[in-house]
Amino acid sequence: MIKKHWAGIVASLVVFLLFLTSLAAFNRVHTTGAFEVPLLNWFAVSGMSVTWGLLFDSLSTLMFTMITGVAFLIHVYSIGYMADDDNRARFFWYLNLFVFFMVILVLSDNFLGMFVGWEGVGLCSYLLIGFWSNNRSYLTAAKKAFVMNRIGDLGFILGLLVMFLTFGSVQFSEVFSLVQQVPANDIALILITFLLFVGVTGKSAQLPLFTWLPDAMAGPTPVSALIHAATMVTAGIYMIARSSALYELAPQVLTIVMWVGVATAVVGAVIALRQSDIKKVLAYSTVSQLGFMVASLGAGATFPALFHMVTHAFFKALLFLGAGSVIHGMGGEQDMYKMGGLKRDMPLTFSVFLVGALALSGCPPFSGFFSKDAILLAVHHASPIAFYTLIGVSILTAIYVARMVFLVFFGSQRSDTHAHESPAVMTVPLVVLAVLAAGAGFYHPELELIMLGGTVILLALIWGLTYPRYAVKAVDDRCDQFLSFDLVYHALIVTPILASGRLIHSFFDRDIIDNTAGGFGELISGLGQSLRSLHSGSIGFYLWMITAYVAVFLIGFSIWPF
Amino acid sequence: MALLVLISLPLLGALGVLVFKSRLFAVAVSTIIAFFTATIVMRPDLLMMFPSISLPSLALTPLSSILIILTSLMVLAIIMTSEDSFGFIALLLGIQAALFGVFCARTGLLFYIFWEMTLIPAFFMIVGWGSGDKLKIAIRFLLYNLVGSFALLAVFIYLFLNTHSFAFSDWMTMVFPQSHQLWLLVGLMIAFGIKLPLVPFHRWQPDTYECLPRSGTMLFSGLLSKLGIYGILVVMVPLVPHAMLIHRSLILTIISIGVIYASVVALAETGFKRVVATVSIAHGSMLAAGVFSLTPIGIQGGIVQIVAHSLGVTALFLCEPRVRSRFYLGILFLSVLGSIGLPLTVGFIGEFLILLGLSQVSLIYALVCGVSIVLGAWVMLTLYQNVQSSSDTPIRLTDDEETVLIALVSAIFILGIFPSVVLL
Amino acid sequence: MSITFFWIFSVIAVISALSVILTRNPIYSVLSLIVCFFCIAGHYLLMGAPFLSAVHIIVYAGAIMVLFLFVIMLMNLKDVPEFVSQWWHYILAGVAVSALVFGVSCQLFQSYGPRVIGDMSLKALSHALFTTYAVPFELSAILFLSAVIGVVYLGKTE
Amino acid sequence: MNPEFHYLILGCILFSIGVLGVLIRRNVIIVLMCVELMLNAVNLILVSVCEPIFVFFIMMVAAVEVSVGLALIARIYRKFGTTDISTFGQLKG
Repeated sequence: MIKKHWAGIVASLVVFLLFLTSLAAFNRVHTTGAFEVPLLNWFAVSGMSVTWGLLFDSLSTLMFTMITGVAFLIHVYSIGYMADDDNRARFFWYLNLFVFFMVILVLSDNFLGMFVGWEGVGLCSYLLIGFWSNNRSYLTAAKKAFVMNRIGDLGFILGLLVMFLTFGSVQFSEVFSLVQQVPANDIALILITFLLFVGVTGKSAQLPLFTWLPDAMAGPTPVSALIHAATMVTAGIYMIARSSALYELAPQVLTIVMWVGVATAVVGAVIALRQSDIKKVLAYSTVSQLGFMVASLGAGATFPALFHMVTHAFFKALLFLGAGSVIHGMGGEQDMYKMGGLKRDMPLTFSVFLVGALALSGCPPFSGFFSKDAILLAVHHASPIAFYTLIGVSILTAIYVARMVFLVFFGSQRSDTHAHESPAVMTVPLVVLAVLAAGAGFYHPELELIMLGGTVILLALIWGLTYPRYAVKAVDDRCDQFLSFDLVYHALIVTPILASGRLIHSFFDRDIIDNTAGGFGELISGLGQSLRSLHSGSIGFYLWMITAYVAVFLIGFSIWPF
Repeated sequence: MALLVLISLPLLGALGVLVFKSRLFAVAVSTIIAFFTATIVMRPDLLMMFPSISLPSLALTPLSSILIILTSLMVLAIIMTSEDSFGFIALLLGIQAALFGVFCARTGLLFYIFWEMTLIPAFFMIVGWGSGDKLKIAIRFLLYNLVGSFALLAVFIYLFLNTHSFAFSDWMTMVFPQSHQLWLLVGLMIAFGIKLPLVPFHRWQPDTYECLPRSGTMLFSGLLSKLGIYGILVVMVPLVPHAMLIHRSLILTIISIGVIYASVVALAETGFKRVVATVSIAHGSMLAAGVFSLTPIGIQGGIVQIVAHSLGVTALFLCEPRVRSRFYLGILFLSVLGSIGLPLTVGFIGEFLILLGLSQVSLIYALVCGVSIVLGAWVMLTLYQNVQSSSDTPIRLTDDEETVLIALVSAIFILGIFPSVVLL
Repeated sequence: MSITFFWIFSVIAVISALSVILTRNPIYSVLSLIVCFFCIAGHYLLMGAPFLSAVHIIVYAGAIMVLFLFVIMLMNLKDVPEFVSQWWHYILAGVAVSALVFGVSCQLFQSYGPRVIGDMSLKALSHALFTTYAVPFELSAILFLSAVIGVVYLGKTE
Repeated sequence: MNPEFHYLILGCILFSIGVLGVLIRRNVIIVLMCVELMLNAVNLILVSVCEPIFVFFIMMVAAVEVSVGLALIARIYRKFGTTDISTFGQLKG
């Protein structure tokens, strides 16, 4: 047992130790305040230097604790989930590496260090999405995720360049103190915040760079839970929250941020309505929920965004792991239309999944209700239109969640596979997460009775109305290509780039450059061919030529006015 | 005097290799050279045992110190992993001597002689050990490079006629008229642009890299292409700073287009070596862009990128398709990461500084060159995945290759975390 | 006195040179060339270079011309057409030679000026040969050696 | 008139005769002799401007040239049976 699972156990223990550290740091921050741990002087050029340290303050320790906590649970879950995979050790290696980079991301005391973690988690995401490397389409999905993230990262790094040029530093402390002297609406500031936000759209799967996230579901389910739901994709939220001092001074950019968030929330929710793959539904749901958080940040409300990020981490990880348990039980099947009636076979999974689903749809008293409520309130202050749009998205959320639950757990069994409940090593983390997803909201028990009542009535209505359609009849309304941004990107960006590559390769390189260079060669060799006839081989003729040449040369020199 | 010894050591080594015909001897010689180089650079005071003949025409600058250490280590790596015959290794050592000469030369005459001295062994390497249509490729290589050399020679003759001296110090103190500076700039651009190579002078490079045996490709990409950027740094920037400054936006525009051009072409290329070669053009152009930004940070970035690209591309070529063991795939992936400039690799420091330098000129250039980073990631990952899912080749990595690869990849990461070694 | 000798030597030299190129019999040509060389040796004497004069006679008249004579007699040159046959060749040759003379004289007469009369004695010559020109002198020895080897190789029957 | 000019003119005349001979004679031995004549014309001028060392070296080179040249001619004669210059048409690549 231990021999078989040594890698998972060691990896989980490491993360658990990290979790304990994070608790200690959390405790210390809340008793004595923020502190820093210097690491190294990274590099110094022309008066600009980057020193790298770890910054523990309430924001970073919150992230630290959440990441390591969720990561620990998912590591434990993975021991069961990956039990039969031959490359378990490599899997846990990548997973640990991911946690390392994520910790670097949230704890760094400067933007460049954050960028290291930012790209590092992207790398681990690549490795884990393409973990089953025998399947070429998984590899393509991994590559897509990495490249699209890199587009965002380019924005991030350009933002860092402007920041370097404006403030001469990327240390949080220096930038945030210098920014106070910058006048509001300063163009550099707008540029910095906007470019950093481009980075966020990549990493946190916002419009227009969100299409990699659904494809990223190619990875093992624990990866989707950890990286593509709970932690990595929230890095963007963390980054905007961290640099809120900058964003506050650039209200135009905040408006953009909010509307991008709202639009993403809408698009994600609409697409999720028509998916057939359980993980794709959850992925688009993640996109949509990230849109909520970004919208909240755009409305200037950092706390609700972070709050929703934490509760989302719990309930979405729970949902993914629950889905993973279902997939595991169904022997790898991901199509919801081939499931059905699983609540009898997998009662424990069903109950925790239901908790997660209710939390996601924002049902009181689960955590999702409180955090979403906080976001809606904050957005209401900023823009009523955005507020009503998000209310609509919440309704859509409830619909697709209900559809998913009904299709998977209710109705009749639609395939021959006999599902079985997962082992304890997988269900215990599920239960822990379910408790967290249910109870995390009480951290912030600001109740508004209208909201509470309204939500309960609305949800009851939705679940009641969708029950016959999906639980009883299981209407097949799948449309996996629904609102496919991928097709558009492929037609407008990928294909033209590849085509121009081939064009340049065959036309510019071969036809123009080679022919120009070759043309010179032809010219010279043609000249040589014509001069060759002078090379008659007759000595007498050569003597004549020598004489004539010397004569011409000498006369030329005599006449030439030197 | 010590530098004279430095330059002649590889030549003696080449003779020895031809006489003894022993691989161990070749490795020993290049190890000795590497130690000697390190001694010269780290502890110049230890060299007092040499007769103190002062040779003003040879000297070490901080930049050339970095480059000769890089050269000696790379040649050691190449010889350790080379499967080619002793004639090849002798030529390799000959090129090493010429490279040392170029990096130490402080006069135009010596610079030019050593510059040309690299071409002859390189030509014979292609002709003797290449594959495919090697004679044609060798001649094309030689013609392209000779055009560059001719431009260089013309510039040097002009400089000699105007200063009556070959010493760099005399050249650099001279101020030339604006119109002449422009011509000097054009000549030097051709000379160094072909070597680097920059688009549109790049067409000799992919074929040559593909044709050469692996060690040759490592040498050409890792070391010989660095001559171009070294020339830009040592000759062009001090000589015609005003003309460069005046025409900076034009040059940067051309180079930026070249960066994108090469990256896009790399997407259309097939075959391991050709893809890496084409990406290498993009990297080289970007490196030049950093230098041509004419900002201290950009130039710094260029220098870091010399080391980064040299290590990265050598590791990549060493990783040409093999039996897909876990070690092979892992090390190939790490080399790919080094090549796409992931943070914590030295390539990241270089690219970041280059972009910073460019953004001091204009953010547009940084943006355009940055796009090539995205495209580069695309190309390199496609390449990696093609290797990952291709059919097996029967050749395994040998122990020596594994050692060298581990050393190269660790250097990439160690320098990425502690880059101050390669920052001047 | 020396002027008289100058004219005598000059006239004989030009006449014998012309007869070198104009006589049909190669033997006569060789003999005329020997006469011409003697005259040139006389000029050297007039210019105060007796050693050169002696060397000239030994090398040219004594060795080279004998070699020519030897080769000519060795070969049976009966039916060799001695002169070019087309008439326009002569015209062309005349034009070329006049152009050459014109060009050379333009160049030489511009740069030619009275020089310091140097020491052309044997002592001065040999001193220069073994100090300043020691290396070319040794190199010419190598040249001779290679010539010897070359000639032996060429003369060897297959 | 400067006495050196006399030698200059004499040298020029002898040189021209040599060139003329090279151009109008067909016997390769005579052509070689005309080359010797040209060399001597140059020697004469050099001595007149007091450069005896060069004369000395030219003589050496001339001796070498003649010996190698005659050896070549002998060889050619053995091969073709003639020394007529217009019959040698194979000196090309």
